[in-house]
Amino acid sequence: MTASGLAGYLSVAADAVEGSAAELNRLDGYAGDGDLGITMSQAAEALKDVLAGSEGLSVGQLLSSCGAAIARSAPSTSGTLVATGFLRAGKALADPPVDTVEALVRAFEAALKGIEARGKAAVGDRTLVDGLDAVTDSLQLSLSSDLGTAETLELAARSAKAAAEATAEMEPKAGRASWAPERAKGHPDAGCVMLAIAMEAVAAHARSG
Amino acid sequence: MTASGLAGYLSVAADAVEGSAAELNRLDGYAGDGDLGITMSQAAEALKDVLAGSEGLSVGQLLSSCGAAIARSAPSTSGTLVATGFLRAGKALADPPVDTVEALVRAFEAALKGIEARGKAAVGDRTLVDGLDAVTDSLQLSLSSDLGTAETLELAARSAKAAAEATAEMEPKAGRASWAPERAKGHPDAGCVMLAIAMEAVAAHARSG
Amino acid sequence: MPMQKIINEPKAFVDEMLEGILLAHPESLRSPARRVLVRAGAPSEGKVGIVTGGGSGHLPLFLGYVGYGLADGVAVGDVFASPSSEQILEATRAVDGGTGVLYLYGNYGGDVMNFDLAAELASEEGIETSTVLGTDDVASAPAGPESRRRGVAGIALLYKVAGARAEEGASLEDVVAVVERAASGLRSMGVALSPCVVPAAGEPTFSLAAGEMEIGMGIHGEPGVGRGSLEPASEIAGQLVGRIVADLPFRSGDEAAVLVNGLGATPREELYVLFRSVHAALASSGVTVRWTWVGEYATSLEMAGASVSVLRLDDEILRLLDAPCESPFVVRR
Amino acid sequence: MPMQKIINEPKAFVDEMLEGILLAHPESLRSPARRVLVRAGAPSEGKVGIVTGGGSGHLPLFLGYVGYGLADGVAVGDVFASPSSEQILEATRAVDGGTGVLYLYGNYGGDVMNFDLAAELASEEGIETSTVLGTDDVASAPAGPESRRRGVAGIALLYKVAGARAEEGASLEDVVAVVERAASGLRSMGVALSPCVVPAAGEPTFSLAAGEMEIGMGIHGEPGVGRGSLEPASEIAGQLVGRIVADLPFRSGDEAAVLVNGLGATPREELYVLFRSVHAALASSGVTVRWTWVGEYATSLEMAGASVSVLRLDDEILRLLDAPCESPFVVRR
Ligand SMILES: Nc1ncnc2c1ncn2[C@@H]1O[C@H](COP(=O)(O)OP(=O)(O)O)[C@@H](O)[C@H]1O
Ligand SMILES: Nc1ncnc2c1ncn2[C@@H]1O[C@H](COP(=O)(O)OP(=O)(O)O)[C@@H](O)[C@H]1O
Ligand SMILES: [Mg+2]
Ligand SMILES: [Mg+2]
Ligand SMILES: [Mg+2]
Ligand SMILES: [Mg+2]
Repeated sequence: MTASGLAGYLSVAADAVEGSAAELNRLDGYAGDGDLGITMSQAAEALKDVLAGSEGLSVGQLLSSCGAAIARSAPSTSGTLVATGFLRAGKALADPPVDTVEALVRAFEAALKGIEARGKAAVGDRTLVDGLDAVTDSLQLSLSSDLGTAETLELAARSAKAAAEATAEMEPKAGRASWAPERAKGHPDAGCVMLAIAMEAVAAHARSG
Repeated sequence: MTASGLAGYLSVAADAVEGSAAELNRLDGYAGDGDLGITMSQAAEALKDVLAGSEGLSVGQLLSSCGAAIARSAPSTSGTLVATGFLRAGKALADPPVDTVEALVRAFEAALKGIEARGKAAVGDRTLVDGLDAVTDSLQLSLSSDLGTAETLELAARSAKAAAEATAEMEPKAGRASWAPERAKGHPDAGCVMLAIAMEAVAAHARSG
Repeated sequence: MPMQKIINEPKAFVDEMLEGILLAHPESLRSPARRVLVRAGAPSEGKVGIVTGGGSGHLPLFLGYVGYGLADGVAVGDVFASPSSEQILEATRAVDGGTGVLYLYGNYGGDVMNFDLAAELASEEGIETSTVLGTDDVASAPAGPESRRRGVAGIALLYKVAGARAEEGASLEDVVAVVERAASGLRSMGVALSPCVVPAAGEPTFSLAAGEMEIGMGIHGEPGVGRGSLEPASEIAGQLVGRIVADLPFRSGDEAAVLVNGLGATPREELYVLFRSVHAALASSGVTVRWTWVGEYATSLEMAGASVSVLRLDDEILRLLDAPCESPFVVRR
Repeated sequence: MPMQKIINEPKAFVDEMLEGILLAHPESLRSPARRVLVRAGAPSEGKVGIVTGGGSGHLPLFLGYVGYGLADGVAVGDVFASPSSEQILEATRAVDGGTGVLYLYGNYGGDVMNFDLAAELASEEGIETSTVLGTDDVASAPAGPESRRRGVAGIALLYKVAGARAEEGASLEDVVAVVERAASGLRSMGVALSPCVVPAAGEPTFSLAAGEMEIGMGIHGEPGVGRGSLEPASEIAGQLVGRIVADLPFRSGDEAAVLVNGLGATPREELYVLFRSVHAALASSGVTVRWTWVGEYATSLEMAGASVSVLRLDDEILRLLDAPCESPFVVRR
């Protein structure tokens, strides 16, 4: 995986998330404060600013720069967690593996661990952690099955989508939504939907070449 | 004129004004603050409270008591001016004339003078003074023509109505309406309409019995 | 249409509010008569008393300015309605310290008549009174010697000046002199972005479409000088300051106190955004801001909007503005 | 739909507000870094520093509590959004007087994460920090030792307690002890009567029909415990006080400080009508009100509604509440 290849993936993910801002606000509004789309658009903008000036950075440096920029520009719950994920992924890839799928696994494992530590939510609490956990599992499976990048991302995107859908029936136990658990019922967790949207864009990018 | 006869007239006037509260608010709203109906309803309630406990009072005392009660309960522009009118009328009839039309003339002359002094508005400024001036003129004419009470009040009511209508084309030079003279254009002065409504009720009362 | 208000019976609104205020501030205020409040320690022997009054619905106007370095007593009217001469007389009696009483209030027909009547009655009781009216709203009428202009938020600055001078032990004549000078160098103008609902009326005082504003509207919803589409804060500041500066006129080199006042529903954040532009607009006219209040000093229930007041300073007026004051609503150390 | 707001570009809202605040209060506040404010004289050598922070749109929260006898520094987030750990760290550095820093803020996910991160970074720089969270909103979650409850207006009382104790020269440990005791005896609950509009969003945070109210709503429009038809003030007071008293629980004989807080658009008059009923409801539970604030202490832009906070008193807490404090927004002598 090259830094410029990574930048391409990040860029399509950022665009997709920004393009879904209204939908993310709406989902966050059921039991939260309806600003996830706003926050994630700020994160996406910050990320794209970093990409624009990323020449010469290594994969690890690029991820860390994205994390730092997001932490500064989008410091709400999801922004801080996403920033944490990028920072941890950057550290995990300081020494970059040649194999892209292996890189993905290391990055997501590190991000998941960092986000769990910072947010103190566990799998099953109906948060971003549920989506990330599913994606990480799927990536690990692809690695052990020796799949290529495109198939790996395709499967990861599908797990992210399934994980997001599954949250609709879960009771929120962390974050704002935990203050009004009944109102969350029947609607998927906004953070997980955001992850699924980003993963789908990334998979489509891999598909298209 | 007896005190109980006077009480009957005041009572129908108060009812009529209260019944027109919405209309008076509306008219006061064009260039004023839209509260004339509220204020005058408070005045009407205060007046009816006085009437309910008015046994044994003379005509002059009854008028003065009404003035004092209105001053306490409805102390806005129109309330204070109406109260002043009652107080002056009460003083003017401290020594009550036997003839009703003469009593009316004396009462209205005194009220007009008091209201002019208190409000510092002149005839032509598009205020209550225009209506009162027209009524007083009409009463004086009726007295000099030896008309009976019912005809006198009928004519006075008509002059009040005509005077109110005439204010629609006048430029306001006193009170709130003077702050937005263009907005008053085409609408009669609310205070004059109120006087016309009261006079019409009084005339109808005289007619019916 | 139900009103979005935390009230009980609309008719009980003013009295229940006063009960709440007396419960919350017993060390500061007492009520010598119905709908009359005075400083707990009134009268102050030898100090000029200051009595104000007007309609309810404008908190902290008028009763919020009863306190140290401000006014001594207030007659509290119904919502947006004058108090009676009887109430004013009661307040006058309760604050008279033997050296006369200043009547300081806004120029509204009902208030003027009732204060004038009270002044006549007080004089019969041997209490000397003088009157200064707030007539700061440039939007309400053309300038003129016998001003027909209504008083709006600027009166807050007049309380500050009058109260501080009275606290210094000045005579009634001297207090009147400085307040009249302040009043003559004071101009205000506002903009309304939404109406309010008087509890007893139950309906909005006027209507304004989303995206519209009314420049120059009075604090009871009296029409202003024009309705237009809602402008950015910098435009609004430019228009308000432009009219204020041209009216007095303020001249390059003048120093000024500025009050940016919220009408009720406009967040404090917006008032500071507006103040930023007011400061810039005054600077571009060569006027230096030396003293500032930003907040809710004269409201119209839950009306959205703001007003700007500018007061020309001299050394004495600035000294009096800088003096401490303290009421349950307004504190400056 | 256009917003009825006095603003320029929605994106510039927070920065223009801060510019206005710094222009208006240069003797009181300075900005050591972007969107960070501290007391003009910070750091105070030897005094425990107090840093707070949170989203904008809640004035006087959070920055309005930076002043004598209150907090020392604040990290200012976007509207209704957390500040970054970087801002918090800047504030921490600027107020550290060598004896440690208290982080005192409301329990919201983003804020907690960013303050925790800042604490880690500060500790690497040798600055000791301790954290106390406002978790006063009884409507947000069941009571529990590791509280998930969000912090609302009650934090104003915690600033007062913490700031006064720090001003007395207490150690970080001692400041934390009394603030934790205060926080554990503090309960709040509110009612919303209208939504607000976040400038960058341009749309109401939720919808509420005329004649409806939402009991227990959070200060960003987070859903409450129930929606119903708008009740009279005495009913609302009864419901809020009932839940608060039962939750702690307050017992007959307890003494309390009470904060009746307006959310933005609700007139001060209504807050006093509500206070009157709150006072009566507490009295009927045997709780005596010894200390009171009524006004806007934590708002949600132009949201209509109010909250009630009740703090159980002991001698030390009452002494600290009675101590003087002074910021550009909150003054008590
Ligand atoms: N403690 C947590 N750990 C992990 N993810 C969380 C946590 N709390 C909330 N989230 C995620 O963050 C999303 C909301 O993000 P955001 O809208 O930025 O939060 P807020 O507005 O409450 O600060 C939720 O949908 C959820 O996926
Ligand atoms: N100076 C004045 N002299 C006589 N009548 C006046 C004067 N000013 C106003 N009015 C009358 O009072 C009416 C308004 O009364 P009201 O609504 O009580 O006044 P406000 O609400 O301005 O106190 C006007 O329609 C006019 O007839
Ligand atoms: Mg959110
Ligand atoms: Mg009127
Ligand atoms: Mg009126
Ligand atoms: Mg948020």
